[in-house]
Amino acid sequence: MVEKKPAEPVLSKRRKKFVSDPLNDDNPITVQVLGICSALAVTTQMKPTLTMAISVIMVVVFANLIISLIRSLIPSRVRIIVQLALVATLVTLVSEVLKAYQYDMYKELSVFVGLIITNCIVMGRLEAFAMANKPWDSILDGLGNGLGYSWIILAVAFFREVLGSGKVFGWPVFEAIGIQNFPTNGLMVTPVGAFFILGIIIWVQRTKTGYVEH
Amino acid sequence: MSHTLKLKKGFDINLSGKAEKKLAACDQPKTFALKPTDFVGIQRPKVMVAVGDTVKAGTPLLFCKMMEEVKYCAPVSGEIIEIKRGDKRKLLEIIILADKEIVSEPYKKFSAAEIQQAEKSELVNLMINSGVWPNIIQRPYGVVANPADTPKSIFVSTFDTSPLAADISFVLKGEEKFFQAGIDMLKKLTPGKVNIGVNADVSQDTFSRINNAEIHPVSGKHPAGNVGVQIHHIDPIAKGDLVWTVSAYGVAQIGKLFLEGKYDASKVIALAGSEVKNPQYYKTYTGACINKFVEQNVTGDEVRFVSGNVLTGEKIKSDGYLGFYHQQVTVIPEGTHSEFLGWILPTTKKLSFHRAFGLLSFMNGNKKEYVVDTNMMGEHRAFVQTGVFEKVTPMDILPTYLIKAILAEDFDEMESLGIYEMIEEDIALCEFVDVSKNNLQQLLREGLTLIKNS
Amino acid sequence: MKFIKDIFDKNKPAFEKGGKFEKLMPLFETFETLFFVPDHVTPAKGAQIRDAIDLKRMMMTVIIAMIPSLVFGIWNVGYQHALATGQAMDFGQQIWLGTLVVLPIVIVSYASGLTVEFIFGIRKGHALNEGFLVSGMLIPLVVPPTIPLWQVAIATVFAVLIGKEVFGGTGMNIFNVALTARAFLYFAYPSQISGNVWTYLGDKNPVDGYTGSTILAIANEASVTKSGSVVEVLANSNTIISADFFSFTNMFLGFIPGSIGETSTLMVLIGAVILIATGVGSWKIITGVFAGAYLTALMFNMIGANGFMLMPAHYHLVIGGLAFGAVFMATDPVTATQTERGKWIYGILIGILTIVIRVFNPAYPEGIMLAILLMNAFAPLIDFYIVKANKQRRIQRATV
Amino acid sequence: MQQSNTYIIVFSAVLTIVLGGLLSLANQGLKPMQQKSVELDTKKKILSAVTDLQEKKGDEIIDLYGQTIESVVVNIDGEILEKDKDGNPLIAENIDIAKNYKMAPEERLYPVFKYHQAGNKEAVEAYIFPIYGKGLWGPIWGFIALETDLNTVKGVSFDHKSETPGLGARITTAEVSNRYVGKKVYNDGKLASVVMLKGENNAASNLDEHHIDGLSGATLTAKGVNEMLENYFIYYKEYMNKAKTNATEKVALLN
Repeated sequence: MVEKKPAEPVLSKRRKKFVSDPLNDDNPITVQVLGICSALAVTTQMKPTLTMAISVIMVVVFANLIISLIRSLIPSRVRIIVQLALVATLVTLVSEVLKAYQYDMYKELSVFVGLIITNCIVMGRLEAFAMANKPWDSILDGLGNGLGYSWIILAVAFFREVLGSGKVFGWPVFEAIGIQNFPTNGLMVTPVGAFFILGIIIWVQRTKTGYVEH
Repeated sequence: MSHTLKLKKGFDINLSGKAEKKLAACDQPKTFALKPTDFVGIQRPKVMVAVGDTVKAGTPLLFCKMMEEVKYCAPVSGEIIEIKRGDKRKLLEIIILADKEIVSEPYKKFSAAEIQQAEKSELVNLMINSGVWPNIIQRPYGVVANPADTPKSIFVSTFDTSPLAADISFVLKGEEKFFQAGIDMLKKLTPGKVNIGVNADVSQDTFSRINNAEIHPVSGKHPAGNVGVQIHHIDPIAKGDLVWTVSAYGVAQIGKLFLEGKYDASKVIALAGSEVKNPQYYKTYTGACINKFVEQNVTGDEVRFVSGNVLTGEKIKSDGYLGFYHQQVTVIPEGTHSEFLGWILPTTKKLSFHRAFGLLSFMNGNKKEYVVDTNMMGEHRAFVQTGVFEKVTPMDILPTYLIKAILAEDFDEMESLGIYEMIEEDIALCEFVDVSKNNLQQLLREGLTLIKNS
Repeated sequence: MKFIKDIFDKNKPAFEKGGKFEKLMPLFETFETLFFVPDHVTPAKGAQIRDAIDLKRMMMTVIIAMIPSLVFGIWNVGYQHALATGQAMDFGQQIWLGTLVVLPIVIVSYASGLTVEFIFGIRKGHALNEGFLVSGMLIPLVVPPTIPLWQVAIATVFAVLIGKEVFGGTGMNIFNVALTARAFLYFAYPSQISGNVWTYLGDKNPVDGYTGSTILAIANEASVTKSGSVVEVLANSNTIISADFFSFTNMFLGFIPGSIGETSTLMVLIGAVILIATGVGSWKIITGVFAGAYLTALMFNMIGANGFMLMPAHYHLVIGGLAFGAVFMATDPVTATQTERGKWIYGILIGILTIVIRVFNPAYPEGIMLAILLMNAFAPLIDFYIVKANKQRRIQRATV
Repeated sequence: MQQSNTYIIVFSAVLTIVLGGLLSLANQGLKPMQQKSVELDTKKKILSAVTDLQEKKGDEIIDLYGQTIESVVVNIDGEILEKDKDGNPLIAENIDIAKNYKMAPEERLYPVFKYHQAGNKEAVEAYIFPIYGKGLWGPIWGFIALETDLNTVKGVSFDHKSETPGLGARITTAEVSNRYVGKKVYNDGKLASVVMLKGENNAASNLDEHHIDGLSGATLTAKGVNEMLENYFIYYKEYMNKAKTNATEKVALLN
């Protein structure tokens, strides 16, 4: 009788790494420098940023899952176009849902949701991971990268909203602690401000991890 | 005689303590040394003698394993008393206790006419074995020339514009015939021209009457006398080119070898500098120990003895030895003092090429002689470009960019920015005026070494 | 002087390796070298003597050149205050008031900037670089007297951090530090620095009909609202104070509202003379900026599509920060072009751009700031072509 | 593994059908919600010119709108239009102001939203007019609500595309829009509009009922706002005159 190999735990150490690595050491934005465009454009406030973050997580997780499921069926010659078609479909779905239930966000994010299609993080994960790994692993990988992207843009948005508008999720923090007329920083409202915040995050992160550009 | 080359850029460092044009009577030093470190190209010296051996002037002492045919010979006759080595057994000095009467190795004599007719290979052979060959320097890199090469031309500069430099016309007085013979010899080494740079600012220059060579009058401030500057304007070096340079003294020495059949290392040197009581000329031999000349002849306790001039020379001890290529010993005050608010107080006493606030030396006119010590006059700083290097470099070269290329170890940039045209002495003035106090000569050598070894 | 030396010598061991304050060595060194030029001597090989110049002296020269502008600026703050509030103040009171306003700005600028520099100096273990001595004085001179002090602090920290340290410190920065601070203020807190009400009023009310706007703001608006020629509008502004408040002479001499150090073209020119005479500032850049600006303005005069274009060309040279920028900012050796020929191109382009931005960009009246920052970014490119030409000459020479 | 062309074609076809189906399904399924969202968005904006909507939810707003707003479309002469050129019924809420702005003023359609007491169409409380113009960098637009005297400003709301953050962009803040409340449009029957002054913190003596404090550093955006308001007061002049007469008639009738 062939002894069955014991099944790998659902969250084995190896799998945990799929989620944890992209959060810091292999962060898609700060280390791989992908998805910068949306990181600059949508991060003036936290609310749209959160919407964007959730959208990206959804797209990358589902795209990873589906591609992983049908990976053996996809003809290799047309795999990029297949991935693109799938991502485009998912993005359109997200966009439609937003339009129906979160119209404000839909208006604000408008073109940037559509641009998830060209977000290198999504296509990159499909090509680099989902095409060669099992569905569950792919889900975790997608989740990890989605979260890695999310926390960075949320961090950027946090600073931009606090400094640029004096608010967090639209809630006036400075008035709440008794500071009236907090002088908002106009630079933070412009994309240039996002550049600086992102730059500083990358700077701090690289100083800590000792990462060196090769 | 061709058109006068007028150089506008540059800076004369006018120091006090110029050597008076007279030969002082003085006993010859007891010891002489051959310092392999004087020859940039020598990487693996092989000593051919041992302590206790007796040698004659012109007896080979060592050669470099990279270029075995060229021999470096004893300047005087006597006994080898010490072979000094430094870290990692690096050969530093071979010291000879000189005989009272100098005896020379006998070499074959030629008449002026015979030089013209003799086989080139025979002449070269004599040169590389007798000790005169290291006078021939190859550009690029500024290393001892390889006898197997053929240079596109040969350059001789007959004047020295560096601070307190020995007057070459004075030093070579009476040696014109040897100089001419040397030029005739050099002419045989190149299919191109032998170019002689003469000082256009001095009338009746003895060197402008030399035959068998192209005479180029050059006028201007330091570094107009640098042979590198003259090459740049007369027959520049491109990648792959080889040019040889010989000092005026070297030419005369070569001529003397052929006409008299001996390696004569005797030379007239200048002892100069603000700390010398009686700055004047001395007749001695290459590699002389300087103690005889400076003893009782120096004021002040804290002084620095420099073999060579203050821009490119080397610090030596009071009983150190004169460098192979050097024709002067300069004595200046050591600058181990910290000056209160020295970075801002206005002064006319400090020499400066700049005119920044408080640096008023430009008001003194160019006749004033300065006493300058060895203080760095500031701290080393990050490289700040001020455009001043270009003002003291009379060549179509951008020293700032060249230095940056060296720092970046970018070979292509170094090449295209003209590193082949420069050696240390050509960038020395930049090092002097540098606001950020970088050691540019050392840096340039590192760049040259990088390229040479690549 | 001996006793100061003794103090340093006595305390030195504590800062040396293994000492109690080992990490603070850069700080100690900075102060020590401020009092005493160190006793370092030249290395054994190479140049045995060195020029008396050092970076400290160069930077001090720039600061000295700025002193006329600073002193005049201090007085002008008081003078403008007196005019605007209709008070009678004598010269001493004006200077005193100006000092009370300007001195804190200078102190805040230096304190915040030097703190950042020290932190980085200590982290990297090197002594303080003199570069900030100049930037720290430039920043107060390019801001209006009405600037809140905390904004000065934030802008300075931002400029040193983002404008300099991220590029690797002094000598490596691409953008002029003081201008980075100014630009930061401009984009971050535009309402304080966009050219309206630049006269220090304190708790007093201005006299009726007084406008504290800068000339650029007035000129700009006049051209957009098409309310007659700029010169006329200027002549009709602030007539409450004097009929020729905005006359050319007044603008040249600097008896007008504006940034602290920028109003007086005359004082700036005195600074320019100092910089050029000492060879610290490039006369090519300064001349280039003025020439470029003047010629562009002349050309616009000929086109004359709006009131601003029709403003006499020489007006452009005395209003706003053009002169100050040309003399003290454009000549920053680190961020300017480094080749001599490049300096001409760099200066002239700054001049042209300044006028173009002033005339065509209604939102950013101060053209010189953006023009210099933009050309800072292009300076390496200009140099690249000049250097390339040099290399080309070398190659061609070889084939001949 | 290299699949055959047939396989690729079949695979692509299946994929296209599956994905396309998915999309059209979603599109159909979500359409009602989306339409409602768009509608809500427009109505919210109109209402916000007269009331505070912060507490209200989507459905409540739509209800409130239905109860309190009556809309008509007029032309430059103040005549009420029922149908457009092609004979389709005109709905004020669907009119694209930006598109209309590109036409000559005489050809434009001008929606008017009448705000009345809930359920009682006669008891008009305010008139809301959409406005549109040019700021410094791009278009600016908004709504202005006038009280029944068609003279007193009841409220405004502005929006913009690309004004300078911190300067011109401040027109969207409540701080700025509140400055308009209570100001008068006409001075003795002559149009005086409400003008934003130059610079901030103007002396109180300058702030009469036709002038409000300006925006420091955003004189040109303020100028755009002023022009926009004045233009639209002129465009709606005929309609306003008619409405005023009606109102007085009604008052007379009631008396």
